[in-house]
Amino acid sequence: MQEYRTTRDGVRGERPLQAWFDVRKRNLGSWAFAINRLTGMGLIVYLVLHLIVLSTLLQGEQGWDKFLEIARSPFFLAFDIVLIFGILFHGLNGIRVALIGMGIGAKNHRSLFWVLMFIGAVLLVVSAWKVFTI
Amino acid sequence: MAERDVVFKVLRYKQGETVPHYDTFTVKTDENTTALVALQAIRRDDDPSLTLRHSCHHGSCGTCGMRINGEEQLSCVVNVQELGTPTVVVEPLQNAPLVSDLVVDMAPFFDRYTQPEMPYVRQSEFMPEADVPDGIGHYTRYENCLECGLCVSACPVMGSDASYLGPAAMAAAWRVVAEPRGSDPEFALNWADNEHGCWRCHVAYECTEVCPSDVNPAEAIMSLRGELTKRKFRRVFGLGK
Amino acid sequence: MQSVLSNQTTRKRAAQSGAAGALWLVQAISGLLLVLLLLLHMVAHHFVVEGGLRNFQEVLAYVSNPAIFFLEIVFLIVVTAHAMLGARAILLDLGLSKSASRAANWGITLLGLAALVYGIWLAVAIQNL
Amino acid sequence: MTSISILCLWLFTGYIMSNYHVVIIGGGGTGGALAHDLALRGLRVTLVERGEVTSGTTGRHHGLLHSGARYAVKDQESAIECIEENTILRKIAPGTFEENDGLFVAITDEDVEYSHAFIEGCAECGIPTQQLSKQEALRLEPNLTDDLILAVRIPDATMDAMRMPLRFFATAKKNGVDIKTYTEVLAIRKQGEAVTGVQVKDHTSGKVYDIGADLIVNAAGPWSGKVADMVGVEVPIRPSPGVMVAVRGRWCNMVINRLNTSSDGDIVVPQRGLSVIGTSSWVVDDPDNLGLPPDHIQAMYNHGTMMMPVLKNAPMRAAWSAARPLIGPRKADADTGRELSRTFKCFDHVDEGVEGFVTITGGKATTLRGMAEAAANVVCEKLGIEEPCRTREAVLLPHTAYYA
Repeated sequence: MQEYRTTRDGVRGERPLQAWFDVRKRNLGSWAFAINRLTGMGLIVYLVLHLIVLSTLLQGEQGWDKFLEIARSPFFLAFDIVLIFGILFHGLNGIRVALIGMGIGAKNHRSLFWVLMFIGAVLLVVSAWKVFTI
Repeated sequence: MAERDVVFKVLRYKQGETVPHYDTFTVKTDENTTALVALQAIRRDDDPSLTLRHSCHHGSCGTCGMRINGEEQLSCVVNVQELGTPTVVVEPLQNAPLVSDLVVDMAPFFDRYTQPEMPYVRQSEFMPEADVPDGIGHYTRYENCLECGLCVSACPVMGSDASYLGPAAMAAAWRVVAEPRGSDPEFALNWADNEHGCWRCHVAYECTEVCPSDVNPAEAIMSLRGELTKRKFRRVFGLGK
Repeated sequence: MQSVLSNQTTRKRAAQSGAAGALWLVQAISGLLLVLLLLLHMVAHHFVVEGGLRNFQEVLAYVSNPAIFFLEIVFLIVVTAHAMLGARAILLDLGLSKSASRAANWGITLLGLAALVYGIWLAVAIQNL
Repeated sequence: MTSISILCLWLFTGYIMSNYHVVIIGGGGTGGALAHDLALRGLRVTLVERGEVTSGTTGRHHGLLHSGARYAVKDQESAIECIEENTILRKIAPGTFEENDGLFVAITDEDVEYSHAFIEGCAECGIPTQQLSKQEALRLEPNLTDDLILAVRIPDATMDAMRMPLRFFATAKKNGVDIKTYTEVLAIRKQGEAVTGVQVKDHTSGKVYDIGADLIVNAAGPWSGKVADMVGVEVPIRPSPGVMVAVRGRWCNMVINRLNTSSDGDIVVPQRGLSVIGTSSWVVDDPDNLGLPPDHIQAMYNHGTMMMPVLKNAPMRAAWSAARPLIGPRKADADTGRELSRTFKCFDHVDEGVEGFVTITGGKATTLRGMAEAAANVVCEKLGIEEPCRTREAVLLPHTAYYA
């Protein structure tokens, strides 16, 4: 169902926020955009957390080791996989967006997407294996 | 003939109301009934106050665009029985002011679309092996764009930015760059080169997905980006013009 | 056919023409750089290290390498620029008013600078531990 | 003193004149062109249309700018109208047509026989022709059948059925015509014998209100019989639908016509990436309920394929019906409507005891401007206005100006 809001132009059907993530009846490009935006927002949050966490180094060896302990817990490692997924998707889809924005492969954006996602899937599996075995 | 009753759930709205509602109608369909013909039957037999736009009935004029089961389509080429749903939900296009029922105000669309000035008869690229009759410079044909607004309705950016130029207008701008025919390609490029122009696109390709006429606005927007980026590189590195 | 929208705005837009494209280009190029830098960052910090993370002493030793220090600073600058441009794109997509989007631009710039200052201070402080 | 009263009289009549208000019922090509014509003659015009403009017959034809050749043998009045208007429209609506010309193709001996009368008829009507051999025609249109014997080139063109008339609406709007779409006429108001206005319903708001008028023009095409019923006069209109089929693929650049008497499936018009095959013909009572006989769709394919075999396997994009407003006795015995003239007529219903009510109907898209001129002449004569028609020269605004 459509959503309506009253603007100075009168009533109109539009979903300024939902439109980013509402992928019902939508196609590959919208999924890519929605996930790209989600992972982007996630990565910003992670970046802030990362910078804060590094400040524990200033508290000397003890503070850092406490963090290392948490970071090596299985829960945290699972979180690492989510993070790596986010990085891979955002990065590889970003390559696609940058390329077609420069006029390269604009016709074949779908195949480009799937090739990059295949690379991403392989890298994700390899990194997951790395994360849990290292 | 396979006759079948199909329920239509149609969005209704009249000037002065604040919230639209839905009415349901049952329509007899056969295997040739299009969504548009069904809606015209509703207007004829059930409710003469139902408003909708239509003209050519074969996907050439672009007036009968609407959201059918949540997808932007030209209702005149949507076969009702092939939709396969027992209820067909019909809604007006998004990202445009609602006039009444299935009619939206196309003025904001055309306000963008007329710029840059765009000839709509172009050189025909079909049958290159054919001779052109004496006295005729070259074969011509109409531009693909039907000005139907489906792309604008499907675009996820349109609702976020009231000033966004939108896919149809930028596709037209790219046509001017690709084949100027007396219009000014520099103007077209500059026109699209801003925050509300080709740089705003998020590459969801929905415009291209819903386009009923192979215009491929997404590629056009990316081509504008590409051309502008190329020029930027040339300017920075002092290559060529 | 000169319509109102385009005539008024084209001239205005011509003045800021290029800015939006330049920002997009920065976003794209920083993104591509990040793919490389992040690869280096991940491999250097985690994958070549026993246990995936350096202990306190190892971190200090690692960062004291001037090349590494330089690389990390570059990484910080690029990632901050990319993140802030991304955040800006999201904010603009909220359909902000003119004044609100100007405020958002300033906010984003300040936030980015703050992150840079903090990051560089942190890196220098760690090196001096 | 005398001079002052003359001045007053002059001012008064001037005031009255500029305020003659004409209401046009029907937002098709004829209504749009008439609104444009009357606006240029300085009248105040309101046009009411129950749907979107061009939503009836106007937008729905195959998009042919007739050279008139189709009628050059049997209906020379229409043929001459067509070639005249063809020339004028190219001039006042530049950039609107695919000016690719048309071919009449002969594929049987009977067609060849007909070609003599055809070329002669065209000459009589002032339609330029150029006879082409099979080889010459195939070089222009490689998809024509190999059965082709000869072809005749004539100045047909392709129009966009909606956007060409939209230019009239755009220009009329710019010149002050009040175009009220989604506004349906419920009743026509009369005082004694004279019509005084219309009662309308605005379907966008549900409001019902009156519009006063000095004169009402019924330009409702196939619906003009229904409109005339509201004031109790008879308009001899025959809604005569035809089926058209649009197939995917642009299989020709020129308009391809069968070189014979008018019959089903005798034309292929290229439209963007589509080719439109037309047209069948029958007669109905209700222009809102045309139906779409499946056998007519198949007939279009069959006949189109005779001229261009490639159409046989071209996938269908759409099939639809549109009702011609042909002039002929209403509700007569059903026939095909083929024998009815394609010319137009303007009726002043004063003889039937109704003053201030004029009907313009018949005709075809190509002659919309000419129909408007004829109707505007009648309107001006009735109102005592002496303004010449200016629509032969006035260049029209682009179609996009209608909405923007």
